[in-house]
Formats: sequence, structure tokens, C-alpha cells
Amino acid sequence: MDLTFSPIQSFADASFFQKLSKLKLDSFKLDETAKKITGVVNIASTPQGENPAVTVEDSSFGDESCGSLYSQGAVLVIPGHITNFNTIEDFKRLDKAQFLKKAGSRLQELMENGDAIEDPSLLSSFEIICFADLKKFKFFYWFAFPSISSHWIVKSTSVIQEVSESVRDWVKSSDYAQRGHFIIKDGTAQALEQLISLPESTTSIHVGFVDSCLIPNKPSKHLQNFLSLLSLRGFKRVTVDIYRISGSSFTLELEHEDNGGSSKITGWERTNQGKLGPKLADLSALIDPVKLAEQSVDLNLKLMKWRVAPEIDLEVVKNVKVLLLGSGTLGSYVARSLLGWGVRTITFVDNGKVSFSNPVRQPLFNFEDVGKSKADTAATALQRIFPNVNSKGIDLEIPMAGHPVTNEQKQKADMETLDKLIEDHDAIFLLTDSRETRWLPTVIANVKEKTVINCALGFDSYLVMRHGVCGGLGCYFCNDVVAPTDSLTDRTLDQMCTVTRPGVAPMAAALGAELLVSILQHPDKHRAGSDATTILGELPHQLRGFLSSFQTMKLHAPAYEFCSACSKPVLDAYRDLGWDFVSSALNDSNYIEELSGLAEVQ
Amino acid sequence: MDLTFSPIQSFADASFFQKLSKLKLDSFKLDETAKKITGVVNIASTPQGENPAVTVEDSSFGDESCGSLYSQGAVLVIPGHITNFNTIEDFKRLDKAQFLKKAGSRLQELMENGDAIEDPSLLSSFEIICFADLKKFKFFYWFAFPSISSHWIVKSTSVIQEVSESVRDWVKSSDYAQRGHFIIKDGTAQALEQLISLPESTTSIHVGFVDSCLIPNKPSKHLQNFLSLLSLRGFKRVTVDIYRISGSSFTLELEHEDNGGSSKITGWERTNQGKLGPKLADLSALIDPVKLAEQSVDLNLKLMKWRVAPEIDLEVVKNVKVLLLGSGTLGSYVARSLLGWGVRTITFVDNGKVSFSNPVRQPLFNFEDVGKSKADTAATALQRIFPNVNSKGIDLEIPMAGHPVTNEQKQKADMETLDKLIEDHDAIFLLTDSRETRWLPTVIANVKEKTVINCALGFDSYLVMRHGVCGGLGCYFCNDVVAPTDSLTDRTLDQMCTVTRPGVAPMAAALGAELLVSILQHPDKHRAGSDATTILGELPHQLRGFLSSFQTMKLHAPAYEFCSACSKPVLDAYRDLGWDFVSSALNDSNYIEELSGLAEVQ
Amino acid sequence: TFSQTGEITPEEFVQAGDYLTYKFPTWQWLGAPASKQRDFLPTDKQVLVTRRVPSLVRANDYENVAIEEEEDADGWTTTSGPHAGATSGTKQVSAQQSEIEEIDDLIDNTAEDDDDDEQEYTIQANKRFYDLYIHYSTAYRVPRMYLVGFDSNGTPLTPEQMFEDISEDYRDKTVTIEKAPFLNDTTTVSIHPCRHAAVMKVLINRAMSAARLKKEKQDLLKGVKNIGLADSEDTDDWEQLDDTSVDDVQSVVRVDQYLIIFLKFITSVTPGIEHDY
Amino acid sequence: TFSQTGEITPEEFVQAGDYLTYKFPTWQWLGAPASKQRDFLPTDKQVLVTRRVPSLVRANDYENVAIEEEEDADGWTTTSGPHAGATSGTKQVSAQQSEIEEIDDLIDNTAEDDDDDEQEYTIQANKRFYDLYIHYSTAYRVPRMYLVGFDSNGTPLTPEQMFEDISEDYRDKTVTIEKAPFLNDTTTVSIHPCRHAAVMKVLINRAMSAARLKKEKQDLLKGVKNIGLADSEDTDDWEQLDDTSVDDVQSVVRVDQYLIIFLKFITSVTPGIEHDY
Ligand SMILES: [Zn+2]
Ligand SMILES: [Zn+2]
Repeated sequence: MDLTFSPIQSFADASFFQKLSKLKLDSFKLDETAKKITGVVNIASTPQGENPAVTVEDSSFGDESCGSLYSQGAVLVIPGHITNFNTIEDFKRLDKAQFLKKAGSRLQELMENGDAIEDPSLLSSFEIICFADLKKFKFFYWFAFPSISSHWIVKSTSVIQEVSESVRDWVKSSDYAQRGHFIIKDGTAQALEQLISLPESTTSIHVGFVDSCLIPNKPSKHLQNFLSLLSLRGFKRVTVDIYRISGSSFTLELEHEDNGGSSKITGWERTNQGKLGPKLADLSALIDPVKLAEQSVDLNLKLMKWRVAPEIDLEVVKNVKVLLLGSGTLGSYVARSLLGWGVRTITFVDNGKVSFSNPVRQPLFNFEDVGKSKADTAATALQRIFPNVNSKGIDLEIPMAGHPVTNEQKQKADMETLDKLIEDHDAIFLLTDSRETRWLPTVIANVKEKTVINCALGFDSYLVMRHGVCGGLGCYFCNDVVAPTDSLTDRTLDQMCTVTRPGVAPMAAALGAELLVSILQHPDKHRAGSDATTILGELPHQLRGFLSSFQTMKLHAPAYEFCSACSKPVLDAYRDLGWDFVSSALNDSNYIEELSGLAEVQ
Repeated sequence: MDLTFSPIQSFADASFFQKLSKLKLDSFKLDETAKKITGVVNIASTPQGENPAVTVEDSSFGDESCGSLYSQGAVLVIPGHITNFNTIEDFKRLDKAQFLKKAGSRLQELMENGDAIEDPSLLSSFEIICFADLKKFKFFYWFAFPSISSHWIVKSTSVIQEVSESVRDWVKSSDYAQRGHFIIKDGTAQALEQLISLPESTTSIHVGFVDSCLIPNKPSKHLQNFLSLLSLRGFKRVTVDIYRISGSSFTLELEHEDNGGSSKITGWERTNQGKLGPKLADLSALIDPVKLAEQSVDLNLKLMKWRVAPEIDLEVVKNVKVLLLGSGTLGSYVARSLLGWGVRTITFVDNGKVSFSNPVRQPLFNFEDVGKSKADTAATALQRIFPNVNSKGIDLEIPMAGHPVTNEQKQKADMETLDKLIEDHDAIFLLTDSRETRWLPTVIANVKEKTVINCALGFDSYLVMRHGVCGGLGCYFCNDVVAPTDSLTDRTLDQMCTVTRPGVAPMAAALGAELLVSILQHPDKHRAGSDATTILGELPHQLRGFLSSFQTMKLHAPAYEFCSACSKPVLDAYRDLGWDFVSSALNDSNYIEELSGLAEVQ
Repeated sequence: TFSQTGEITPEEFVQAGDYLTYKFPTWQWLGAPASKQRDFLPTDKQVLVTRRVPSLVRANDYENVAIEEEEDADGWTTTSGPHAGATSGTKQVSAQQSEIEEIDDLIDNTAEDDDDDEQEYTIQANKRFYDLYIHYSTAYRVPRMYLVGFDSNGTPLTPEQMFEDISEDYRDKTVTIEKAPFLNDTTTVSIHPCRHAAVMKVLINRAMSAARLKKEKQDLLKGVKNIGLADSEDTDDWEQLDDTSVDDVQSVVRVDQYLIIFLKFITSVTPGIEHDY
Repeated sequence: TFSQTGEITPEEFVQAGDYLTYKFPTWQWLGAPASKQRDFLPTDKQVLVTRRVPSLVRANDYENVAIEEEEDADGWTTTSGPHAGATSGTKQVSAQQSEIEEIDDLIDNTAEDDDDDEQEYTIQANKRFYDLYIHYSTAYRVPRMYLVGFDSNGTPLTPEQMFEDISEDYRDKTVTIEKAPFLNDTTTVSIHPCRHAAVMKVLINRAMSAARLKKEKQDLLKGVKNIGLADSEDTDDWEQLDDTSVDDVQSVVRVDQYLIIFLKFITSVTPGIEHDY
């Protein structure tokens, strides 16, 4: 019976490729010469029926001594080389047959000059050729286990009932270089270099080989080079103890058959399709930090769904496009809470610059950002937090009700930009620091039937509310009896120089974000009534909180028919007249009061 | 009567020094040669009784054309040089007399070769020598207005009743080069270069001079060089119209008196002490961004005090030393609210690393921080927000009640570090994500009578409370009937993998920070009862908030006499036995139950 | 103690690990890189590992993957609707298509002469291999399982691919993507341990009552295993467990058997990974 | 309109600025650097300025700096206790001490021959100079004052030094440190405009009633001025204001006089800065 072998399979850990990337960047650079590495062969815990395996991992490159993490006697460590090409073309151009032949010749030389006898682990050495696409985290790689053939007939096979203490010790404690191949003499394991001291005429020998597969009667292909060495050294009859730690060991009586032909050199690993070609490891999902972040954030949200609120619709939250009007304290905190909920599209609008006193209160700005545009800086900050967010900053001055038009062209363009922005988003947050800037967005968002969340702060109180649509729940301006020109009214909730207790803004912002998410969970969305509930609980119309008494009030109010921002005449006028309506409103606050009917009831 | 002059004073805008710093860094570097600059002399709005002034500002360096911001006819723009030395020693070493003499010679040459006739603004040219200490924002600088003397007797003085249209136009619309010095011929103003076309023998002339001071009978020193030029050109009798835009103009009849001596060169500006020496501008408070940030943040807080809550004690808040146990979501948000309140000393304790899912929820971390120590990174992040904060990160694993001691040496050291940290801070926040880690800090802080704020999260609820001291209000563990080993109890508020609605943490954190600030406003501090009030309002013991119903409850409970964390036997045992007590508590939860008396009442 | 809480101490973890490696030699103790050492565990017993455990069938392909009622009562509910993995699966297929083309372009049949052993390759492109690690969670005081997968080429699997080998009920509840805390730069799929103690308590108590009642046919513990690929061996293990337990009425399950019960639990999480041969 | 709200439009600001520069030529219109232009104001009328206004006495040295009762009723309260400026003042003194030494070390009496005019220097080391700017605040629709100070050397003052020239009642309420929005890189001290409209409303109404009642001795407006350094001129101004107003009963104060009233208000904020000579 001819002796056959179990082919070797390579396993490459993700850590191997990560280390390779790092070395390529820091050390190899454009160097395409072969580098020494090591591989690990597990011998203690080998799975039933599986081919022998050579594993490479980060320690293969020699930083931490390879195999040091394994318990004594659990592995073989074998030498190898990696040749990393700079381009896929170089990789392709390489003459693979020539490459393998050279590796075989080198091996043969090691056998002849005695090096492989002194260090038999050389018999198991391997080669990797490789191309690393570092941008895409893709690695083309091909293992070769160069193997010189020699032809042996199995004369007999016998099971080893009990492995001798000496062999056990050898495998457990000898050097990695010696561990896998040894001589058995007088029942004890001895170093292979003893071969040299044998009389020239010796043609039979008893050797031991540590096998890393459990396939019956088919030892690992690694045995082949050992036998070729023995053949080269003139041995004709070889007794090999195939030592398997986790299976039954056996002895093979082999006889060399010289079939005249020269020995073949083989060893390129085949793909799982049985083809002669490289493998491709696409590790972006494992090592691209951006993808890892995305996966982690998604999973974290899913945990919430899975563990606590299975009916929650996270997709609608992920897909909502949010426009934040104002990217100061409230805008920054709202954006952070939205990020936490997995919102991916956030646009900031502001026309201010970061001032020295902002960073301590506005959690998207740092000291170094002072002087930069707030909207832009906030958008960039979000990307630094989570690279996959789709954030934009728009430097825009929102036309203010009752503040006369001073530059018609610019202000008209501003209105149009605002209109477009509201059109392109699903939910609008009013987070500016003046009452007058909230009027126009309220009108436009109502015309376009968008969700509107309004947050306003007092010194130690806040108002968070959602606007209704078309005569449903009221808007921010529904309580007013004058048009929003008069900024002396209700100053505390809207003043530019308002001072607030630092705790007020994060609370109002968090509630605003939570209110939006709750709205999104309701089938009627922002049209839901003030007594509606969702999987997340109640869906109130207005929340007023007071830090001095640590109280929260839930309020609701219907739309006011003469409201300066959401009454039908106002909405119709915006729809029909556009800028003409807006410019009249800016120039003359009485205009809105007349139009809405407020003037009559005042 | 001898003619005397009003000395010139220099004014250097902060923007001048800022521009100089920038140029020194980007362009001059080590170049110590003289650079051309310009100065502005205000002629339209000159103050009564003040000396003439030359102002330098950022536009003096020529980026924006100097004087362009002023209305036509309001200023003269005059040429000058700045010589910036690399070291204060170079500055000192310069031979000032020699420097001035050279400048005077150059000026004399310009008079002789006609350049100063073609461009009379050269007569007003100035020099600055300077050393800029860019690290300290300190600038040593010294102006010279090189001036060549000539001796003139005032024969008569007469007030100009009405300045001719021609002269008005000249001053309003001629070139800066010509504007200040001109010939008056037939009642009209004409360029000074007309001098050249006068017959050689002419010894009397009528000229105009635009004066930039309003001091009676003492025109600006700038006139001196004009007269010296005329003397050099051979004029003996000069009629000068001293034109003052914002005061009354007058005519001087002058006669040259040759007193034989050679002309003197003077011009170094004297200090406000009348000394010959440079001036020092210490601009750190105006242009050091770190100082500016500090001022802005302080002012912002003072606004709160001044406008809304005058009795508030901001100093006690600024000086409180806060220890945050846990620098995850709660720790990050608490730190931000504290920064907003002006707290300057914040120490983070955590033993975790930033994970991919952290940044979207934890507002002190960015994507690039993944893998770094949380405590350290949080501390660094605070400094990026506000450079003057005194923040530290301590990588420490808090020994956990009921988690047996595995490494006595390390855990004992951890306990000692924790003890020291609590000792060194005034207020301790419990913000970790497990119940067991809160026990030991509760005990130690109670023994040391520190303020303790405890924040814990559920999926959509939170608990924020303050601990009492010695039998006053209860602590976090007062409600428990078992020692804190059993983490299955009350899991929702403390579980490591707890998922929470993103809005819960910022709310709980903000309330925790506000609660601390309120405590600090009370004369009894954390000993205040649950019905106490302060300038900021109520001072409750516990707050429980529910996001599903948007409700907040205020609760209070006295200390429980058998509490596993704050009962007398437990506190005494820690005080007396230290580590022996702690290790017993870690190893055996029954120990605390026995000690506290919990076991008996169970 | 462990039977009341379902939790174990680090010492008990080591005991149970020693017992596991003794009973199932494919499981081995592993050290950890110097920077990841945990001082409360022996240097050479930081984590348990078994490598290259084959998986031929995806978890989804098992039909009646029943989950125990008690666990549902614990607050877990099954999710419905399309699973994220499904959609991205198709995306991945087309991405893979172009990769296959790239790779096919690199095939070189002249790279070597025919190898005599070549015919022996059995092509099982659907086969996967897993390295399984059991780590001790100090936060929950239970063992925690980390999985690192490879395809039939020995190339690392993506987290999403690995998810396909987690039973749907668990995949949607407790699986997280984590860097292994005991390895350098290795991304794993891990079963979050927050419910382990509760589940282990149930399983241990069942094992105990099963042992006490000696009703072998009514062996409730088999319910955990859910699926009978290796039923006969399985029964053997449990028998053995029962046998050794008889003499101790107080605690019929010894703490060193903890990890063997834990693996039964893990088998229900990863039905297609044949780690208990 | 402005008398009801205390606010003015940009157009009215320009009108009032033109009137101010006409009446007080030390006030001038200024342009702004290209990047700071505001399009609703004429390019050459972006901001009003008066330069080098002398200040010989610090605000603290004025004794009875009374604040109007009405303003207190508006919600402002006076603060007590040591002011931050006081303590840092002493710190600064010692810092200045070392600077003086540094500077003295650089004195060089041989730098030039005696200048005949030298004797003329009057040493007034305590004297300061201010550039005052009036800018239009769109947010509050009122003028806003920015101050840039220099010491007697013509060297910039620090914000804290400038604070010494703000009356204590305002210093503790509405003064902020700001980069001037109309200049490059210039840090100023500014009076926050959040109360301007309310104050202006009061002042305008007083001016109107004063004019109507024609009781000169009872001129309430002088109360705003608080301090009588320039009393006689002052009275003249008000007389004039009254005179021109008589013919219009509806609005006895014209909007172009708004800034003149505003300056009266500012005088009460900065009593030591003699800007209304
Ligand atoms: Zn409305
Ligand atoms: Zn207690």
C-alpha cells in the first residue's frame, strides 16, 4: 500500500493581517523581500477528521514569542517566510512554479548540508505570498508548504498501545526545533542529529513524528519531507511512530521504493474549490474601525430593542432626517441624544461663531474651536464622535419676524434656503435663542406638515413641546396675543442674553430628543393627540420643567385660530405669496396681526 | 517768542501686537531688519488739550490698506519702520543714540535730495524698535519720531476766521502723501513740489500744515521737520497756516534764527514717567486665548449671579473638588454640567477603556479615543474644552462588595487609593454601572463625612440622590435588606449591560450636578434636611424620574439603622479595621449582614 | 453558592476549567499576552479554548430551535420581522461575487505539478471552523463565551457571518461584537453574560432534580440541548454527571461540573457548532 | 416706535448717528474691514467712534454714583461684598512691580540729547484714554457701546483695568468682554444691550415729559448723568434738545436724538470717561 498524506490547511487569524498591515506601514514599506515568520501547529487539541492545520497570528511576526500562550506540549512552532508584494500586479506576475521550485531546492539543500537534521522544524517550513490592500482591508494571500516527494510502501501498521514516558516528555518539553521529528533508540526519544553518528551503511531507522491530524492512516503531509530526508540520507527501511496526542498513535513500517523518477516538488495550498489560487480575506468588518464602530452602535441599540422594548421601531429612528435650528447649547445636546438613538442624518443651522464661553456649556465645541462657525463645527464634531453620521452645517441667518428687511436679496435667499432645508428634513427642532427666529420656521414647517419640536429655556425652567399640524395641537405662538416682534414679552424663555442654570439645557434637550423618538413610534406621528401613548409611554404635547422645585408639568393646548404662526390665513399666505408674505411680516408686525385676526381680538 | 511744539504720543492697538506676533511667527521669523509700516494720525476728531498722537493697528502692516476704514479727510497716514529684535538682549544692546542719529541723517538726505518734497509725509515718518515675547504675550516697544531742529522766532500769530474752500478740499481729498504739508499760493493749496520751481533767491514762503492737536499755540512736533526742510532749502521767513479741523486754525509768521550750532536730532518717545525708555504692553489678558476663555467663562457665570440670583455663592462652587467614580455616560455628562457651573477641580475614576459604542452616548469621547483609558481620556477631554480646568484621570478598580479578594496586594492598594481620593475631594459622585462598586465609596465617604451624590439609571427611569451623614438622611443602600453582593436585586437600576433610553443619562447627570450646587448653597451643606431650601430652590433627598410618563418624584428616607453601608457598626469597622474589614466584606457578604445587624432582621 | 446564584468565583472557574480539560481534552487552558493578564487567575489558566471546531450547517437551517419556556418568562421575547443579517446577506453576496472574480483572475494552474494527494481534497465550501474561548466575567461572575470563526479556506469570518451560527433567539438578544479581552486585536462574537447566572441556576437545579429523581427518560436537561446531532454521546455525559453526583445529596452537581453544564447551554446558543463531540 | 419700545431700526441708527456726528464732531462714522461689513448699514457708516477720550479718575473714586430707582425696579439689584476686580488689582500691582523693574532696566538716558520741548511733558501716569465705539445690535435693536482703553503710555488696558472705569452698579451687571465685531482681533469691554431698550424707553419718556413740562430746574434727565463735571455744557445740550422738540407735540424727542440720549445713559455707566465735552 502506498503511503498517503493528509494535506495541510492554513488558518490565518485576523490579528495576523492586522499586524501585517502595521508592519507594512511602519517597517516593510516598499520592501518586497521575504521576511521570517513562524506558524503554530496545534497538536494537543486537534479536531477529529480534520486535516492538519498551520495557524498564523500576530505573534507569528515575532513580537511576542510565538506559541508562548499555549501550554507546554500543546503546539509545534514552525518556521516560514512571508513575501509581501506592493501591488496586485506584482503578486500576479510572480512565477509561482519557479517560486515553489526555488523553495524546494532550498529545502533540499538544507537536508543535504545537515541543517535540517540539526533543526528538523525546517522540514515543516512554509511560505506565504501576499498582497495587502490596506485601504480596503483586503488581503490576497497564498500559502505554500513546499514538499519533496519520495515513494514509500507501507509494509505494516500497528497501533501503539501506550506511548513511552520518554516520548511524552520529549513532546512536552523539548525545543520547538526538535519536538516534531526525532529518533527512537532503545525506546527513548533522541535528537535527530544522532543520524549523523550512525554508521554509513545503516539503511534502517526508527523515528518518531508528531502528527497534528487524527485522520486514520493518513498522517500529516509534513511527514513527507521527513521521509525524503531519510531517503536522501540513504535509509531504505523506516519505522515511524506516528504520535498523536489526542488520538491513537500508531507505527508504520515503511520501505522506500525507488521508482526512478526525480522527486516532485509540490505544496501550494488549494482553495476550498480545490483550485490553485490565492485566498482572499476581506477583513473590513473585523478591523476597519469605522465599520466596527457602526456595528457596535447598531448592536447597542438592538440590545435596547431585544431586551426591553421589542416592539420599538429603530429603523424609523435611524432614517429620520433631523434639522436643528440653532447649534448652541440646546443644539449640541439634542444632537448628542439623537446620536445615542441612532439618528444618522442631522443638519445644523446657525449663523454664529463659537465664543470663548461656549465650550463649557455646549457639548460639541472645544476651546480650539473658538472663532469657527458653529454650524460647521458642530457637524464636524458629530463626525468625530461617529464617522458614519451624515451631518452638515449650514451658516444661515433665519429671517426674524418684526425685524425689518435690510437686504432683500440675501434675506429672500435665506428664506428659500430655510424652506428647502425644512422640505428636505422630517423633523425640525427649534433651538434658537430668540423668539423671533422661531416664527418663520414654525410657519414653514406647518405648511409642509413636518414634525416640529420646540425647546426653550428660562433661568431654571424649560419648555419642550411638539407642534401640531393644521388645527390640531397648538404651536409655540398659540398662546401669544401679539405677533412675535415684541421680544420683551416672555423674555425669560427666549432672551439672547438669558442666563440659565447649566442643568436646564441638557434636560430640555434630552426631553426634546425623547419626544421626537416617541412621536416616531406613533402611527399618526406628530398628528397624534396629546393623550396618545406609544411603546415608549406617554406622548404629551408640552412639558414644562422647573429646576427650583424639581417638578415637571404636562400641558396641552389646541391650536389657536388666530395664532400668528399656525392659523390658516398665515399658512395660506405663506403658501400663496412666499417671500412677499414673509417680507411684509418682517417689516410690519401689524401685518401678521391683521392677517391672523389677532388684531381684532386684542 | 520761540516756537515750541506739542510732543507726539504713540498709541498701539492690541491688534497691532497681535498682527506683529503673527508676522514674527509666519514671516519675519529671525529677521531683524527694519520693515515698512504705516501709522494713522487722526485729524478730524482730536481731543481737546491732548498731544498729537500716532496710532498703529493691525492694518499698519499693510494687509488692509491703512486708514481705509476712516472717512475721507479724517486722518493722515504716515510712513514708518519697525525693527523687531529676537531677544531682549539684542533690544537692549542696540545703540539707541546711534540708531536715532542714523534715522535723522536719512531724513536729512531725503530733504536734500527732494524726496521729502515730492512726498512730504516722509517728514512725519517714525521708527519702532521692539521685542515680542510671544509666549507671555509681552511686548517691549519704543517709538521714535526723528526730528531735526531748526530755530524759529514767532513774529506774530493770527486766527484764521474761515479756512478757504481750496484748503478744505485739499485736506479732504488729496493723497496721504501730500495732505499734511502744502504750499499756499494765491489762497489755494498746492503740492509742496512747487517749491522746486521757485526762483533760487526766494527766501519767504507761505505754507499749510495740518495739525493733529488742539493745544493753543503749540502745533504738533511734526511741524518741526517741515520747518527744517524749509530752512535747509534757504527760506528765512515762513508763513504757516496751522490747519486744525476740529479746533480753530491760525497763522504763524516765523523768522529763522541761525544760532550757529548744528541742528539736533531728537525723537525718542518718553514714557509716562518722562523717562527715555521703552514701553511694555502686557497683552496676555487681551490676547492670550486661555485667559480670554477664563474671563469669558467667569463673566458668564457672574451674569447669572448679577441678573438672576445675586445671593448665589459662585466661589464655593468654583472651589469644590469633585470626584467622579465612573467616567462613562453619567460621568461625562456630570462633568460637563459641573464645568458649566464653573467647577474647576474634577477627578475621574474608571478602570475601563473607551469602546466603539461609547462615543455616541458618552459626551467626552470621540471615535479616535476608542481603546484608550476612559478616566484619562475624560480628563484630557475636559482640558480640551476648558484649558484652565484641573482635571485628572485615575485608572482604578473599585473593590466590589461580595466579590472575593483575588489579589490582596492590589486590592488593598486600590482601597487605599480610593480612601485617599475621597479624603482629597469634597464631593463624591457615584456613577458606576454596578451596585457592588458603590458600596465601598459609600462607606468611606460617610466615614469622612463627604458630600455624596448618587445617580443610577433604569431603562427609562433614573434615581438621583444625596447621601446623609451619620444617621441623617439615608444612603443608596438604606432600602436594601441584603448586603450589596447580590446583583440580581434591583438589576434594572444597576446592571452592567443595562440598556437605557439615551435621554435618561443626561437628565440624571444634570440633576446630580444641580443637586450638588444646591447643596453647596446651603449653610449646612449635605447635612441639610430633606425639606431644606436654598437660593436655588428645594433641596430634596431623592429624585426619581420616569421618562415613560415624564414624571419626577421627590422622596426622602432617613438612614436605616441596619444599613449595610451607613450603619454605625459598618462605619466604625471601616474606621477601626480598614482593609481587614473591607477584605472580610468582599470575601463574605454575610459578614456585613452580621455586622450591620441586617442578618437579624432579615 | 453557585447552585443558588448561578455564579462562580475565579477559583471555581479554575476548578471547573481543570475538570473540563480533563474530561474533554479538546479544551485547553491558554495564557494571555502580558498586557492582558488577569492577576486573579493562574498565568497559564487565563482562558479556555478549543480550536477549529467544525460547523457544517448554519443555525438558521435548524428548524425547531425551541427555546425554553422559563427563559421566555424571564423577560425574553422572540423577535419577528426580517432580520438585519438577512438583507445584508444579499448585499454581501454581490460583493462576494466581485471578489470571486478578482480571485479567479489569480488562479494559476501551472503553479505546480499534480500532487498525488490532491485528489484527496473534499470540497466543503460551506464548512466553517470556530475557535471557542471561555473567559471569566468578573462583572457577572460567570463564564463568558467568545467565538472566532473561519471559513473553509481558513480565512476569518465577519461578525455578520458568525451571527449566522447563533440561534436566532439568542442572536437577537445577547450577542455582541467584542474585541477579545485576552487576545491582541481579535474581533469576536460573544454571548453577553448578563443572563448567564439566571440560566445556569435553572440548568443546575434541573440537573440536580434530574439526578435526584433518577428519571433518565424524562431528562429535562436534554431540552437545553434542543437538537440531537450527538445525542448518544450527550446522554453519556449526563449519565456520568449524574453518577458522580449521587453520593452527595446536598449538592448533586459539583462546582467543577459547572462548565460542562455551561457548554450544554452554549450548545443551545450555537446549535451548528459541534463542540461537544 | 422707538419711544414706545426703546428700540430703533438700522435706518434710524444711521439717522441718529448722522445727527450725533453733526452735533459732536468728535464722533465719527467708521467703516469696517471687508469681512465684518454689515449689509444693512452703509459701507462707510458701520459703526460710530470717538477716540482717545481721556479719563483721569476711576469710577470707584466717584462717590455717590446713584442708580435710578426705576432701573432697580426693573429687576436689577446692587451687589455687595468684595468685587473680583479689587483682589486681582493687588495681584496685578505686584506683577506690575516686576514689570516696572524689567522696564527700568531698559531705560537709556543717553539715547538722545536733551530736547528743548521735553520740559513740556506733564506726567499724568494715572490718565487713561478710551476709544468708544457705538455699534448696532440686531438682536436687541439698540445701539451697543464697546470700549477700548489705553493707559497714559498709549498701551492697551486689560479688561480688568477697563472694568475700573465702569460704574460699580453696571460693572456687576451688564459688562462683558467681547471681541469687537467690527474690528480685527480687538478685545473690548462692552455694555450688554439686554436692558438698553427698557432704559432708553424710560429716558426718552422723561425727556419728553421734561420738555412738555418745561420745568428746567426739575430736569429729571440730569439724574441720568449723575455727575457734574461738564454740567454747563450738558444743560445746554438738553436745552437744545428741548427747544427743537417743542414744535412737535406728538414726539417731543426725535429719533435722530436717540444717540444723544443714549450717550447720557452711557455717561452714567462710565462716569470717569469724559466723552461729552
Ligand atoms: Zn400656533
Ligand atoms: Zn444607608
